[in-house]
Amino acid sequence: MADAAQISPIQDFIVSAIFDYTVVVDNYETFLIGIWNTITLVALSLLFGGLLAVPLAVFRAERHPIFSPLIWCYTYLFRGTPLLIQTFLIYYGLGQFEVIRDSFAWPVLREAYWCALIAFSLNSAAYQTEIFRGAIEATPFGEVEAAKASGMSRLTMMRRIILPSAFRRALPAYSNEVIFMLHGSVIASTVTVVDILGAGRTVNAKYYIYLEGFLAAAILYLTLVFLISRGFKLWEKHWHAHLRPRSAASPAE
Amino acid sequence: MNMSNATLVVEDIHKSFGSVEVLKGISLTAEKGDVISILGSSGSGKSTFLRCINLLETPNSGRVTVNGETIGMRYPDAGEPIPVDRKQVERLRTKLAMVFQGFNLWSHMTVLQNVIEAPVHVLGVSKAEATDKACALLDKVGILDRKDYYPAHLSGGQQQRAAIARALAMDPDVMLFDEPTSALDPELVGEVLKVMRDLADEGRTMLVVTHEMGFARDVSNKVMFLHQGKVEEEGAPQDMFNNPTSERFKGFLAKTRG
Amino acid sequence: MNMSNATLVVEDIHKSFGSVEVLKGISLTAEKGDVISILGSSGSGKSTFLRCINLLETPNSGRVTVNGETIGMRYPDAGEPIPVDRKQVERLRTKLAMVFQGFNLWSHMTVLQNVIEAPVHVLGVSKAEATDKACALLDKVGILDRKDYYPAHLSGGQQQRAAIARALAMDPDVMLFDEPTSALDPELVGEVLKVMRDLADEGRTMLVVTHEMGFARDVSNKVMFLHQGKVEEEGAPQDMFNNPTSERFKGFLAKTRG
Amino acid sequence: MEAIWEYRDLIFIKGGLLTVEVAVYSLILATIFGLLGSWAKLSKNKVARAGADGYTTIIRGIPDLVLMLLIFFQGQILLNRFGESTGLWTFVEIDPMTAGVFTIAFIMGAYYTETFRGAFLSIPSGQIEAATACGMSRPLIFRRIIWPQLVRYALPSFTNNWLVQLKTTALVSLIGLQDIVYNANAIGRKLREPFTFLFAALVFFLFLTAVSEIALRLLERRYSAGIRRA
Amino acid sequence: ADLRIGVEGAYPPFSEKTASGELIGFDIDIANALCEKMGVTCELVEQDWDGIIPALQAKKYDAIVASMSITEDRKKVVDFTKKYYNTPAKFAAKDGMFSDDSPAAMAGKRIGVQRGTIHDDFLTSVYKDSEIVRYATQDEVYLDITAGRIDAMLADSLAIDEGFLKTDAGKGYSFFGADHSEVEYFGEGAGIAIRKGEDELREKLNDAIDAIRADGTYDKIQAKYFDFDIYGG
Ligand SMILES: Nc1ncnc2c1ncn2[C@@H]1O[C@H](COP(=O)(O)OP(=O)(O)OP(=O)(O)O)[C@@H](O)[C@H]1O
Ligand SMILES: Nc1ncnc2c1ncn2[C@@H]1O[C@H](COP(=O)(O)OP(=O)(O)OP(=O)(O)O)[C@@H](O)[C@H]1O
Ligand SMILES: [Mg+2]
Ligand SMILES: [Mg+2]
Repeated sequence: MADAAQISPIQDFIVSAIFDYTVVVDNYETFLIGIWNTITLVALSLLFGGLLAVPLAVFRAERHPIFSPLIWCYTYLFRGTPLLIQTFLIYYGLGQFEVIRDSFAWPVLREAYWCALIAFSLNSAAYQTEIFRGAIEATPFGEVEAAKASGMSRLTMMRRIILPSAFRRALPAYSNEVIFMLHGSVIASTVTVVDILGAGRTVNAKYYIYLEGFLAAAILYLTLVFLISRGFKLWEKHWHAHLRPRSAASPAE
Repeated sequence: MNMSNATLVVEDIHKSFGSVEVLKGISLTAEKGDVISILGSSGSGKSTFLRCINLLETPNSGRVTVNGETIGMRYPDAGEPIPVDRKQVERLRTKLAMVFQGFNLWSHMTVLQNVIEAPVHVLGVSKAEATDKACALLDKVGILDRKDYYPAHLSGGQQQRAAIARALAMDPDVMLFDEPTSALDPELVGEVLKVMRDLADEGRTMLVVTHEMGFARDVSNKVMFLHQGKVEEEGAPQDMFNNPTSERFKGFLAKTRG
Repeated sequence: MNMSNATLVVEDIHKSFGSVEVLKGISLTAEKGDVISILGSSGSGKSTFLRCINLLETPNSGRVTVNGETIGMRYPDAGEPIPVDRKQVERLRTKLAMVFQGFNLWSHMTVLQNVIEAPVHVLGVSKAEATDKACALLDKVGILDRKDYYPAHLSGGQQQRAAIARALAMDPDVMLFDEPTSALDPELVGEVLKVMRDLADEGRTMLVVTHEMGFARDVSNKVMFLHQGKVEEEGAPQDMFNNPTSERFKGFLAKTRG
Repeated sequence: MEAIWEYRDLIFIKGGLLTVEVAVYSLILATIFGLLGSWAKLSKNKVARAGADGYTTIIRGIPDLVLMLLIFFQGQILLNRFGESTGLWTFVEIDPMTAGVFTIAFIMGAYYTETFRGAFLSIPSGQIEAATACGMSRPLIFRRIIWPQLVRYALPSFTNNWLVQLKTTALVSLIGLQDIVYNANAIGRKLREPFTFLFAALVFFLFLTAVSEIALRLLERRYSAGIRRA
Repeated sequence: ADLRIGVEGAYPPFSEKTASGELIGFDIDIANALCEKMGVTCELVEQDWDGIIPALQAKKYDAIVASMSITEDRKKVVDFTKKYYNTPAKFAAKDGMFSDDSPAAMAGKRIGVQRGTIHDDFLTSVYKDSEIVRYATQDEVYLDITAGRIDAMLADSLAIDEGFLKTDAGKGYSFFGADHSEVEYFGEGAGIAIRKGEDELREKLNDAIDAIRADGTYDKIQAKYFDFDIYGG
């Protein structure tokens, strides 16, 4: 009997920590929407951010006299302030101005999803610019000279030699950026987007509970991060064949 | 100066870095088939001279003429001279293939990709054609079996042979070599020298900066000795090695033999 | 074994790494003023032996006695032996100063700070007193003018002399040297050997692992030759170098002279 | 603009101060977590190593806001239940401040773990051996030899992490802590001038980042005495 | 403090914050009056609506005075006192945009609502063909309806009236459709929520509600904000 009395509080404690998975299963559709929104938000903002970042990084690396300082200001602004405020500024802030509300951009800006996407893309572009700039600047000098010596124009050299080799070098830093972007994407839920966390919050509010929605969200995010890391490992293995030590010498493919 | 059928004519090149004048007026004429060895102690300006020829360094004055076409330069009042026409420079560079001391293969491409890169993307040759030719060249330098390796997975000698194949793939009028063997372990030097010897036998026009006296003496038909940015002595190898006239070249020979 | 007035007595040290026995029972007695050179080819266990003496490695068995005080060890049923009293080990280590091959100066401190660090914080000497003494020692090893430099800004020879001064600052009973010159460029070896010679002349007790045969022969009064974890031959240097008895030592001498 | 002036107290003094407070408290705590984590990762003890690995994996896997919400609500519940069932306490409050500080520290601690681990591995092991050979005790070695170098090697990555941490504090507004973001957002909403107020908060953060960047660079210069530069 | 009370802070005129950060509003005054009647000292704790019940469970406070409607669903997780006011819910939108509020009329439109409220439940169950946009606070709903991100909103009629329509920003917007007070969705009015099983506290609060209604305190507070009786029938 003494044993039972000792065990019960601990059992009680453990039981209280277990969550009711049925509310998650019952609302799986909400979570599916959340997963879809999170994945598309992250993927699209990385894509748009990347498209913006490549030319910016090239200007920065080439120390363009006019653009380079401007781009520095841009990256400093976006890297130096919280994504939360950036997103709020675009979502709530821009609506303050009549001119914007009346402008052609409003159909886009009135959608929470697009606002989040714009904020995330601009933010990610700033981080990606710095990543690519570092990678471009780390291109071995001799490889650039060899390209020049074989008569390549600057554009061809950038396109064929510098960028491809920079992208490969940037890969490890890039995988971090992808994960940070995933972390940052939860901010979408604060501007009415139903992302994974938004789905968790909706479910929580529906049943007046606190744990299940958040915990389900946490597990989903954990899974996504795991998949992303795995994906990048494989990609790196493929793409970094040229960097692996000679002991692993093997033909490409 | 008679430049009727000279492949490469370099006239009176001057080059300073900051206030230090590194090249003090160097000229050179290479007829088709010439193999010219450029000797000189460290810091004498050999690399700089070679790099001025294909404008990897911009000379402060002087003229470079490839196959009768002179590279046009503009001399602004302040600052470095600038080529008049970028495109012209790029085109002439394809005629002057360079092989570097440090190989400088593009590390993200396989050997084959390295070799076809410039033919396809600079000359506009079709990929299939470039590949056929590349394989032939790789076979010639003896590393066809390594064509799908990345540079990092090759020995130095193999990398240098790949770099030579890459240069040959452009069908250059002149090959420029900057100490192609000095970054190699002694055992690997031989294989690269052999390839260069074969190229010379084929009648390729070559400019070779080298410390390999054997190569300079046996393979080249002209030798040029630089000292402190000037040509101290030049001539046919048998004359120069057997009867060096300048004190400095005598000293240089003594040191390198010792 | 007579250990009446021996400064350091090491008895029957055994040491294994994993399943490999690296020291197979080594003993050594150093009287005051002895300079003992420890020779042996690479991998014979010289460093390991030295490191066992001040317990940087824990020997599996054997005893170390410094100035009559034996380091107490406990031998648990499973796992490595453990010193009975940490404090005792720390105290005896101050008596056995060690100079490493790689200098191991503390890079965030100036030379002077390196030298006074242990006297002030381990022995509890006042800072002023430690500084005076440190300056005297730095003067003795000839780098007093470098006392405010950081290690990274010194040549290897200067760094090693600073390391010797650091060791001397503890007023040790025995100095342990592990190949103090082998990480140095040939030109710098001389200056360190000179300092060590001076120390020997002063009557310091020293154990020196070295490849410098000149030092072993001319400066030390005992030589010990290790082979595969055992003492293969030991004795006075003139006997050993002139009439080596063991085949292995003969071979070793032949190799190092060649 | 006048509106900002009118609300300056609430935004910059109360809110801004709270932001700084959260950042500084969580920095101290995160540093401790980081030191413990790196110690565990480098220790010979398998359990400690596995624990530290689990810690950093979880943190890397779950977005900070999700963790913060989990700890703010569920952490409190677990603490209550545990207290009740063991009879040790009936209620220990986790106020938003504690929850925010603790969560941020817990999250950033994982990143500092890597910072300190890397820095520790950069200290040449020979220097520690030399200290041991001088008869220094382990605490003395840590204080005199390891710590000063740890700081030096850790500073660059520490600076990066601190800038991330500063920005992470903005999230405490979402668990009801009235920091600068919360106040700027709430007042902006009420006065229907969200842009004006949020922009003020943005500038405030820019100011904090700039100041800390300058300060840390100076510190870095001080601690890099004796490093040979290329 | 003897008693900690959870309030919301972004739901004018029931609760909001002044420039100096002070909480004001009908809920706030009621909470303070009740405490005074019970003779206990109180601390008001601000909490966003969607965490307001979880935080009660987590014992971050002991009672919620935040215009929370008493509904069957909520009764499953918390206990309620008797109501302390009851006003109907209503839709609002730009003048003339909608003529009636039937689900058919609003199909395909975006309706803004505060997440986790009875209004949210009602919309979710009845307006299945409309897009429902959920916000953490009611202020955000107002912000987005003026920004044009949503077409209509549903909330407590008083809250919309006092918090939005009567303000500058609310010009050009008006109520439309019927009063909604269907008991199955909207319950029996706003009550004070407490953790389950704390009957003693509930009885004390009930007595205090009766007491302030009886001695005129309630009317005084009501008169500060409204020009009619909000206690309801
Ligand atoms: N980019 C540069 N800026 C400044 N000085 C330079 C530069 N490149 C070369 N120099 C200087 O010009 C001189 C000639 O250099 P160069 O590399 O041409 O010599 P070299 O004959 O090739 O020597 P080595 O046999 O060592 O390669 C040297 O004194 C060198 O320091
Ligand atoms: N920590 C260790 N773990 C495992 N093996 C070790 C360790 N330290 C040394 N050994 C092994 O013990 C043997 C003796 O090493 P030790 O360093 O004592 O040799 P040495 O005589 O000093 O050689 P050298 O002249 O190269 O310094 C070597 O085979 C070495 O590989
Ligand atoms: Mg050179
Ligand atoms: Mg050794």
